[in-house]
Amino acid sequence: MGAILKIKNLSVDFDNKKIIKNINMKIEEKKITAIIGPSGCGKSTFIKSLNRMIEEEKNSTIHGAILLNGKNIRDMDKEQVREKIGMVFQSPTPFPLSIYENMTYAPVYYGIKDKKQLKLIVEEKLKIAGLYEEVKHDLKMKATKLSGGQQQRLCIARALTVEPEILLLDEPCSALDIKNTANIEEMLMKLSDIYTIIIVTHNLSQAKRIADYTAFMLNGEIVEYGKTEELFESPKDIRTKQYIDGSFG
Amino acid sequence: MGAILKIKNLSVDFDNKKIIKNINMKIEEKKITAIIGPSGCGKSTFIKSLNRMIEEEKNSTIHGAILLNGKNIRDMDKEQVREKIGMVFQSPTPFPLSIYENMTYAPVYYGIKDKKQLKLIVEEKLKIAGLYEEVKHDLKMKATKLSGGQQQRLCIARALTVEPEILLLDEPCSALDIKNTANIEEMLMKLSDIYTIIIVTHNLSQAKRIADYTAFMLNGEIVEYGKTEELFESPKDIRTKQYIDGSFG
Amino acid sequence: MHRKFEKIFAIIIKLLTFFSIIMLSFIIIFIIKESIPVFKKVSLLDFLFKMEWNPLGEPQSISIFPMILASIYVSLLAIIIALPIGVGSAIFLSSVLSEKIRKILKPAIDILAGIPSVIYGLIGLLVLVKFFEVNFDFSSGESVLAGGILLSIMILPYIISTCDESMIRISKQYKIMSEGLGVSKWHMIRYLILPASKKSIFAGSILALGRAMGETMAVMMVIGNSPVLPKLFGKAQTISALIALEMGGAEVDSLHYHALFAAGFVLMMILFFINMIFHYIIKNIDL
Amino acid sequence: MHRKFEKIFAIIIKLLTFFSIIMLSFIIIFIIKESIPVFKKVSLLDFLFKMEWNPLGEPQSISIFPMILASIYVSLLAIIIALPIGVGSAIFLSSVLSEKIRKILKPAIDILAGIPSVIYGLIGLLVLVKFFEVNFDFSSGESVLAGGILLSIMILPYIISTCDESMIRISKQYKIMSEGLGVSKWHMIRYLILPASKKSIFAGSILALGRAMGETMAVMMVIGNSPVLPKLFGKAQTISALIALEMGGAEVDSLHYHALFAAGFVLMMILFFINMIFHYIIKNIDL
Amino acid sequence: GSKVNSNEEASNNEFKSQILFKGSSTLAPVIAKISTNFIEKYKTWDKVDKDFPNKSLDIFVSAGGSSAGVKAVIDGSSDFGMVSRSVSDEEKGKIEGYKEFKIGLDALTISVNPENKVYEVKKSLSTEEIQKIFSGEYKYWDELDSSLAHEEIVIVTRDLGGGAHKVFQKKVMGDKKVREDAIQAPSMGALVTKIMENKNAIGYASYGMVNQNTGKIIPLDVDGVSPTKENIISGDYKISRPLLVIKKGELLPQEKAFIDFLLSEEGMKIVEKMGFVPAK
Ligand SMILES: Nc1ncnc2c1ncn2[C@@H]1O[C@H](COP(=O)(O)OP(=O)(O)OP(=O)(O)O)[C@@H](O)[C@H]1O
Ligand SMILES: Nc1ncnc2c1ncn2[C@@H]1O[C@H](COP(=O)(O)OP(=O)(O)OP(=O)(O)O)[C@@H](O)[C@H]1O
Ligand SMILES: [Mg+2]
Ligand SMILES: [Mg+2]
Ligand SMILES: O=P([O-])([O-])[O-]
Repeated sequence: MGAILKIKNLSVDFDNKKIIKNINMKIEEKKITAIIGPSGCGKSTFIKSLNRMIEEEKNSTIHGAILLNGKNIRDMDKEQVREKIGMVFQSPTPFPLSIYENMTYAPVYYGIKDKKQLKLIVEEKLKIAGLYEEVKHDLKMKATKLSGGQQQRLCIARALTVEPEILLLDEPCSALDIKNTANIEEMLMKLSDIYTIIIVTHNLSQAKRIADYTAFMLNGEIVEYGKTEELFESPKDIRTKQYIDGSFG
Repeated sequence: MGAILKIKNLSVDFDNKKIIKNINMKIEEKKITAIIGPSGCGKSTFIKSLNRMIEEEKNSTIHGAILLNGKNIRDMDKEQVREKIGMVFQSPTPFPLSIYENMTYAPVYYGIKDKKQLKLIVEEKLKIAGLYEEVKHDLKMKATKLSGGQQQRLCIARALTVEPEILLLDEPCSALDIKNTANIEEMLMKLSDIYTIIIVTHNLSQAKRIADYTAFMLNGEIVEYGKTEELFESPKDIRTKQYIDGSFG
Repeated sequence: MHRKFEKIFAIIIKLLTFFSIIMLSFIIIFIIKESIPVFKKVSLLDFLFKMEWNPLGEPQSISIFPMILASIYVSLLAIIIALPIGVGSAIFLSSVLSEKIRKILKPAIDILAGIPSVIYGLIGLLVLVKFFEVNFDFSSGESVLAGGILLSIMILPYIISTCDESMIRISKQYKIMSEGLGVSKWHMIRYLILPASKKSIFAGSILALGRAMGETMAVMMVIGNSPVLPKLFGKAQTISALIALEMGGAEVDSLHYHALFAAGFVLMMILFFINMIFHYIIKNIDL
Repeated sequence: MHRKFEKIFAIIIKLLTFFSIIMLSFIIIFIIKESIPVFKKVSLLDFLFKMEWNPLGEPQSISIFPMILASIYVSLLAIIIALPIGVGSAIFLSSVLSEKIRKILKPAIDILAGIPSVIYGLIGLLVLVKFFEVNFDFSSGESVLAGGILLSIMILPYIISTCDESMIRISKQYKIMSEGLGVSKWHMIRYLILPASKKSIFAGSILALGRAMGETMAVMMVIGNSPVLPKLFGKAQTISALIALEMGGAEVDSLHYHALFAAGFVLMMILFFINMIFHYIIKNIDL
Repeated sequence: GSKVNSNEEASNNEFKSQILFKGSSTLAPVIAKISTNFIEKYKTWDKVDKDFPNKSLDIFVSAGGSSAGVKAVIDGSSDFGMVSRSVSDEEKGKIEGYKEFKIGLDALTISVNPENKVYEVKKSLSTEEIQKIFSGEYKYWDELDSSLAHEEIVIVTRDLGGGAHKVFQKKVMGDKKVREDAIQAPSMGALVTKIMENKNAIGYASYGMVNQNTGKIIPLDVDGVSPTKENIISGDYKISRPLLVIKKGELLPQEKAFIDFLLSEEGMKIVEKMGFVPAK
């Protein structure tokens, strides 16, 4: 396989403050790539650039190119880009609708009308995200009433309903307990047979467990990027080593 | 020392669905108590009961008593309860104001008018939460523009401005990287000289690292509660053991 | 101490509210007080449900059933016309147009609220009524329909203003999530913004309904002011037109005068009940 | 396919918007068209800035400077009075009152919007004007002040409705966080809800301003209708009162008639500019 | 309380600089306009007459209907009453030293749209025909005269409680009622506009409005008498009412000065301009 996504000289400014600084990177197809790095270093900004979500921030300016299968995403329809590159945001924000409506929101758009089919999708994706058992009797409840972790799982399930080629996950397990985290990780590893996955995580052991490739980001730059084992076991950059060794417990 | 908080027969229902089931518990003064348990088991609901926040959910009914220094918190002023028992919510939600205004929001209420003094407080608490260096030049920026982890640290700093006796923290490190997590943990251990701290976490090693006492919650019940080492090393209940052993990595 | 300031602030807010409640009560009480003499002569039921209005005739008859129907008919018609147009325009303004064009178009729409009703009435008379006469061969174009159409234009800015502002807020909050799902703007509008703006749409409709029921001059000029049972293509007379038309000539403190106030009181009550029903509906829709 | 439905939906929304823009343009064009003949006889500057209005005199003079000032004066006065009361009441309704009482009080306030202006005018005449005459020894109570006060009551529901709904939304979103800090309701109102509702308050004010400028009948009855420079305690005449008062008597297609439309056009432009300024201010406040 | 007393005393002894008018809403704008001119011309009383003190000139006009005007004069709450109908003997009996000044006449013409050929076919309508038209007995124009088109007659009236309609009711309709679905125009201007805009409309336009819109609306004769100034003043044309200013007791000198101005040529010109037939 090869690189499904090529990032060339990507820079992002907010109000002329450089947040992402000239990143060059290739993302391998059907692999899991983890982005690690301290809070505020630009991880979210970076992955938001990958499906052009960053353009919605009004004070941003973007330079460089991102090629999806060799095609610049800037030359594509925004919607098309996002259909192909799905995303789960860092802060889980369900729509102020019922759980069911949250789940059918995208499928209805993609042309699925049949009630039975919709129900199947809702069920399937909620099961993958490990939420189905908890909410199967409350599908009509407002999604905003769910617990923090439940909301996060709902958002993951919602992103899966789009059936994207690439899935961007911004700290998808931050509000989850071990069991659910394990569920999600298992799911991601299964999904990587079909999808390309990019995951932002502050949990190094998570990156170790599931990622094929890992990138370490610091102050808007990719300090080091490579196979996960190599990066964790023999980091080439002193800063990477320091960051990993800061780890404990 | 003794128990600063006594929880007697606490039950919470949402729309007649039992979420918290008859909890009895004593919280030790100037110690860190961790609440662990799977997602959706009622952890947030439980700690929201401790400072009467749960009463703001309209579909809730609450039974039982919570005694703060022997006094039923139901007989106290809500505001007074919350002045004494501060809280950091699971989803970090800064007010749609500037960072500075977020930080001075409570101090202004508690009577601090002097600009210099306010500035000192803002600086001090932001430093404790490890956010000061990152935002010191952008104190007038809208807080909603901060990164996920920055928002979480801001909310912790904001809770500290109240100077409560008891601090309730609902997964305060969920969006934080290792370094910042370490910072916060260090801070909490220091604070436990003065404050009583109750922390909800899905990170077992975090509980092990910092908590004096740990309670394991399942389906709205406290399955086991005791010294942290005892609970982790020789759990009495089979379910506790299963939950802990589910741990990995 | 800061808490002292807070007390003062609380007192000010309470005072201001007290003020508006005082005004409200005062106006309601005034209208009720001026209405009461009528009900010493005519029973409330007769006043409400009989057909004839002839306060100066011998024997006097004062009943406003046709006007009640006409008021409700014309206003609801106006709402039915204005609601889709208003909500549609609000959607377009808030979610489709660029900020730049929006900033010009919005104030332009807002001025619709500021055009004096005489001018609306005149336009209605010269254009709308004429149009019906010429194109539909009405003997005279004054009709409930003309009133409804004219009113719908007049209440448009109230609906648009109330919806647009909250739609912008909702769109700001959820747009990113929705776009992250690769869904089009139109889908977001239909499945997210519209359902989430229900409350604002209702609030706008209620405000507009009040405006429609209270409006006088413009309606008066295009509806014919005949106190007969209203038909869509027929003439009618609304309560507010009745009041405006006859208040000038009614002798102060005469039965006629009091009857006009009583008509105003009835209008108030109708509005109150319709609002209550609206509030009830919205409460039950939004579970 | 669903996308087809979506296309239809988009077309409907666009059509509806198109409708309202057509209506808007039509009305504006109509007014402009009817105004133009005036400016063939009188220069725009003379029309705007000279003092005398005497369209039937010999020589004719048609200038509306005093009315322009009066319109602005009375409406701004009304806003100045109504804004604090309205915002205060909205705060009270949304953040202090229990849901139950709110559900009764809100529809009651909304009916204020539905009371016909004649009745407001009459109350103004019988109560407000009388009050000034008796208590302040005015030779006659008809005055800008009376007009401003009366108008402020009439526009109150527009301000309250627009603010209240968005305050409830904001309070819902942040109340829990605020309460978690042990802060009182009043502190939250002052330091969180008020600053976050700025936009709604502005939107409400603009709507109310439009209503105030366009209102005719009620103002006409209490302001004295003297085409002199307005003073707070003196008589004055607003543009809309001028139009309503003279439109009935003006010969169609006479200069007088066109001059009245031109006055309406000026009113529209004033409103437009004030709205633009408002929008500009709100844009720059909310950084 | 004491303030009111001192005020009353003052008005008894001192020069009364205010004049109050109350009554007919038809007449109110006329008196208001004339008083505005009067005030503009003189500003203070001493300019009217050297014997008067240097006090500001205040003339207040408030509308409330003719009957309210009579009532105000009876109970003394107003200096003058404005009445746009004849004052009954019973009312006169209640006013000591009754005085009345006829300012002018308000006449109503039965007018139609120029496109309506009725004025060619029937130059004059009889009272009975007018009754039949307005009461709805004739529904179509061809019922009035078979040569006319078979088109619905559109009746336009003023509000049925108002002064104008009262005159029409009394002088033409008698006991008969105007048909219910007649259009009630909110102002005389609207009534005239309607006649101008609708070719089947008929209504009672005021004399003044007809003169302003010659050619755009056509007044018909009534019982063979055409609505000319002479016929109206002489009383031959019957659909008219007097415009009166009434007073209880003797006039004060300053009041007389204003009434003189009212009845002067300048005053009469304004009466005519406002659409009425001046008394002189
Ligand atoms: N307002 C509410 N109405 C109805 N059900 C609710 C409400 N709030 C919470 N619940 C339900 O109560 C249960 C417990 O919620 P709670 O937020 O306490 O869980 P939690 O232990 O904090 O979970 P997590 O770790 O995911 O945050 C969940 O099943 C949730 O769906
Ligand atoms: N819209 C914006 N305007 C201005 N500054 C912004 C904006 N969004 C983000 N920033 C700033 O850009 C920097 C990077 O933000 P980003 O959200 O990418 O960090 P992150 O790596 O995802 O951090 P975390 O792990 O805390 O989520 C932060 O300092 C943040 O304050
Ligand atoms: Mg982030
Ligand atoms: Mg929780
Ligand atoms: O007020 P009137 O002229 O109709 O008596």
